[in-house]
Amino acid sequence: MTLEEEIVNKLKSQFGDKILEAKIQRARRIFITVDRSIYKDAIRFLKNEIGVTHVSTIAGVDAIERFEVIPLFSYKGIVIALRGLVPKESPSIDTISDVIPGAFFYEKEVHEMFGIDIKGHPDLSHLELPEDWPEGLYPLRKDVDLQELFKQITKERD
Amino acid sequence: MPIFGEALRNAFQRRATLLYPFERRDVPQDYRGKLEIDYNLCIGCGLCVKDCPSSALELVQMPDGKRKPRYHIARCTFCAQCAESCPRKAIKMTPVYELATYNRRAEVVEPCGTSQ
Amino acid sequence: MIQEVIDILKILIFPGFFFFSLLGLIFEWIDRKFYARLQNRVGPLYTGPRGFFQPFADFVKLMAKEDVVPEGAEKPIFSSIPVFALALSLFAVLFLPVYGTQGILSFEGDIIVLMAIMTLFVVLVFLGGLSSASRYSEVGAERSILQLLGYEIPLVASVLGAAAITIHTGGSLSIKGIVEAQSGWWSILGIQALGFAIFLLAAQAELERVPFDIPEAETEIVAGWMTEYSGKKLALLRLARDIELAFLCGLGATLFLGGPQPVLPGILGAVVSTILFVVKSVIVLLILTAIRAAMSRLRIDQMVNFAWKYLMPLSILQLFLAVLLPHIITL
Amino acid sequence: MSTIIDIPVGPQHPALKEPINITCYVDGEQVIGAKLRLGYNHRGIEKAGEYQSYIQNLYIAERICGICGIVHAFSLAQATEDIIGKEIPRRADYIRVIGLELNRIHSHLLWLGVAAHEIGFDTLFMYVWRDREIVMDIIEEITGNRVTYALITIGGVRRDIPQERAEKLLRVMEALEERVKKYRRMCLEEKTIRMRCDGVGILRKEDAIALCAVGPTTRASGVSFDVRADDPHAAYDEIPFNVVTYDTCDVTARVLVRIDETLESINIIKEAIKKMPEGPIRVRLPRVVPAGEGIGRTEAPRGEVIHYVRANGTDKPFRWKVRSPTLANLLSIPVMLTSKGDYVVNIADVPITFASIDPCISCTDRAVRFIDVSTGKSWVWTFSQIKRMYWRR
Repeated sequence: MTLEEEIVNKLKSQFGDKILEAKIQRARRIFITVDRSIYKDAIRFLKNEIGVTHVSTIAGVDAIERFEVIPLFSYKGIVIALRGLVPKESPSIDTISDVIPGAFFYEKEVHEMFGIDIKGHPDLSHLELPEDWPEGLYPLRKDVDLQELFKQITKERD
Repeated sequence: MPIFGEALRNAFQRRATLLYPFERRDVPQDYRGKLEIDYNLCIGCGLCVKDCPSSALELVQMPDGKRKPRYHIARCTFCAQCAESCPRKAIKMTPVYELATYNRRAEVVEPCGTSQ
Repeated sequence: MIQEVIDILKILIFPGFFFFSLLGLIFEWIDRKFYARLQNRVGPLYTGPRGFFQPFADFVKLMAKEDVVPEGAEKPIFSSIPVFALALSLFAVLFLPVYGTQGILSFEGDIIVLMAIMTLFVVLVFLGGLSSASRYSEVGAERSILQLLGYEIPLVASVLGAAAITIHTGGSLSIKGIVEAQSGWWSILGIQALGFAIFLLAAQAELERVPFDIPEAETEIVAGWMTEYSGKKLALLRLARDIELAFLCGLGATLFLGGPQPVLPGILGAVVSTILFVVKSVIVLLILTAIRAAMSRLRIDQMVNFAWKYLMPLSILQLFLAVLLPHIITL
Repeated sequence: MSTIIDIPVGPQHPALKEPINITCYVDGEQVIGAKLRLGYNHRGIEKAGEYQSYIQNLYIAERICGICGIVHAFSLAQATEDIIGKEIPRRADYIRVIGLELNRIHSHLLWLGVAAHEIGFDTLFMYVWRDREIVMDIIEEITGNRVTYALITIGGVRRDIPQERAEKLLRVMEALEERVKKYRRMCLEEKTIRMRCDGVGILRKEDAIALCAVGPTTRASGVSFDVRADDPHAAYDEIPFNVVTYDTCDVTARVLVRIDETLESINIIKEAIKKMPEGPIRVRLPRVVPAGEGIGRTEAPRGEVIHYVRANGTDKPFRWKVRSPTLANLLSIPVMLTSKGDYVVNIADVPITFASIDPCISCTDRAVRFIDVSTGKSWVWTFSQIKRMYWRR
């Protein structure tokens, strides 16, 4: 059994049907979809039981019908993408920066770009956007059009 | 202090500085410089315009009804994707790299040569 | 009457203010050019033959630039510092012998006055930095004083070591005495090598050049105490710096390399002596530039540490040597 | 009595030619804390990428970073190829490796020069940059441009390396190896360099792991983390090389890691030229990428680069996420810049410490801080306020 399969099996036996989907795309690439309720537990499990310490980044995706928060973990060369599903009605997810401190900036970025509330994050101020950025305008959301974004920023400034 | 020896040796070497506007270095053979569009070969398919990452190429209507790309030098990033995308190989990269100009109009290359 | 006019001309033109201003700018050019050559670059190139007029051009350009005084600055102090700095450095050069054994100003104990002037430079730097109301300037000012604590005593000791060779000619604390004492024997560098080395390092610190450019460390605190100076003020400050450079090179040449020894009598002799003086100063300058090229900037704590741990004992050692060795040789 | 003053370093500062602001809280000469502010250079590339085709994005990706552009193009191409699920020709893999390693050599030499400048050693800076030109020239010859290579395309590479160029490349590498060895000796033996680098900017191993540092920064703290070795992509699985680690955790270790890596890269290039198979250099892939997701990852000169691409069956990516190594390393900056117990950080150490992670803010992502001296109030001027001021004048 390869290491990839082992990781998937361990997660499945721990969380059962809360793991919505697990796919090994190719060697060293694992995509796992989990329910929001076990998102943080799964990451804690990854850290304590398997030994994952490195988070490469957290990719936020606005998948029209829902948000996805995808931390990409790196473990012995394997990229583990652990997708947490976030419904649009209540965009919030637990912080993981207390489990893996390296996720601090990435969570801030997800927050300011998608407006997903990161519960328990110590500092959700702007990371990259300027101070006078319009409140409630989250640039990477799909319903924010590029032209509209441009108009709104310039309007705000004049 | 190994740097002392090195420094003294360098003091008597030829300078490494290239006095640019007065001395020029040859550019290599396949250098990606200013685009050259052969408007006789061009069929106006617009693939180059579609692939250009910086909108340096723009399709314009010619008097004879054909569409040909107009080339904005100042926007060009010299990636040569258009040269690659062109099905008729009408676009070539030339080794011309001194493209700064005082004249804004000089940075736009209008399509021509379609009447032939 | 004629004597007075000659004296005034001496102070104003040669070998006084004008000569040394010119020398300072030329020295800056030599410094930049040689530094560039050591780095395999060309340095100033286009202004004049081989960029010779670059320092002049820089001066003229800065004079024409807008002069900004920060809002929070102590204006009177801030504005007067460049003038004082220039005045002080021009005053200092009057002590240097250029074509004879003595400068325009010469009296017993003038070396002590020179030491005091060199310390005053740092006081000006400190005041200039502190009155700028900028954090960078403030840090730079603090650093300059800290640095002074490090190099001042070795500097004084090395100068006193140079004065010690006058013991067998009767003992003197004047530049005139030192130059005259060096006329007979050229072995001075043998005994004085250590003192000369210490003097060079201390001069480097006084001039705030690598490795001791700590008060104006570009990559750390922008331009240190000079950060807020601009326009005319900066031009004057830079001119003062250049004259100070020429002054310290000249002082090194005078104290340790024999200075302008009167080899021939008359006008011709004066010309030869002047050339001798300039050549010797340039030698000192080239050594200073080479030091600048071969080292990286130290940290302030390392600098002070280095000065007290090594420079200080060495300077005292060389003082002993300078006092004792002539006796041993002549025994 | 001691007062704590804050010294702003950046976004306009001669030591930091990067648009980032570090506010250092200083007590005398000692730094007791540091705060970072990013975003002076946010260009919205990720959003722009959603409106452009994959091919166009390739060139935008290359312009994410002017120094290590090729790694971003590579990562995007790799992610896209993963989604399509098609292998690329082996020769293309080798040419990609050569491109990536040339990029690494030039970036590391550039960094060494900058580091020398930060500690006031301009002579070394000039020498290193002079010799970096050798690499730039050979890059120009191979790819057609000095900085943006436009070498990598989705499905392979755009230019072949013919025999005579490969031979020339080998010759250049020989000459360069000698130079780099000389610089290694200089950095080890020059007393003043060692004085400024030893024991400065300490990042302990456990901190490096916890803060997810990448690249030379983490390898200088004794963590063996190199994407080329762990997750072999392109032709790295066939080329033997060492992962350079040092465990003194300070700036010296980072200098040595980078110099040794440069030497290692020279060896990789030599090996790659030797092993390079004949064959095509690219496969034509469709413009429309099927729905799916892919991850592109490579070791940039500064550390791990990761691109996440989501495709939705059109010729434009649905989501393109880029993480450049500097963002991962920035978190360790406040740790390195905080005096703690015996570990003292001086103001003089700030530039070299910050430079030691090889920051590249343009990869990573506007405001000016003003202080009214009469009231001691400080505020940040926003773009709109500055614009208004401008119009009033």
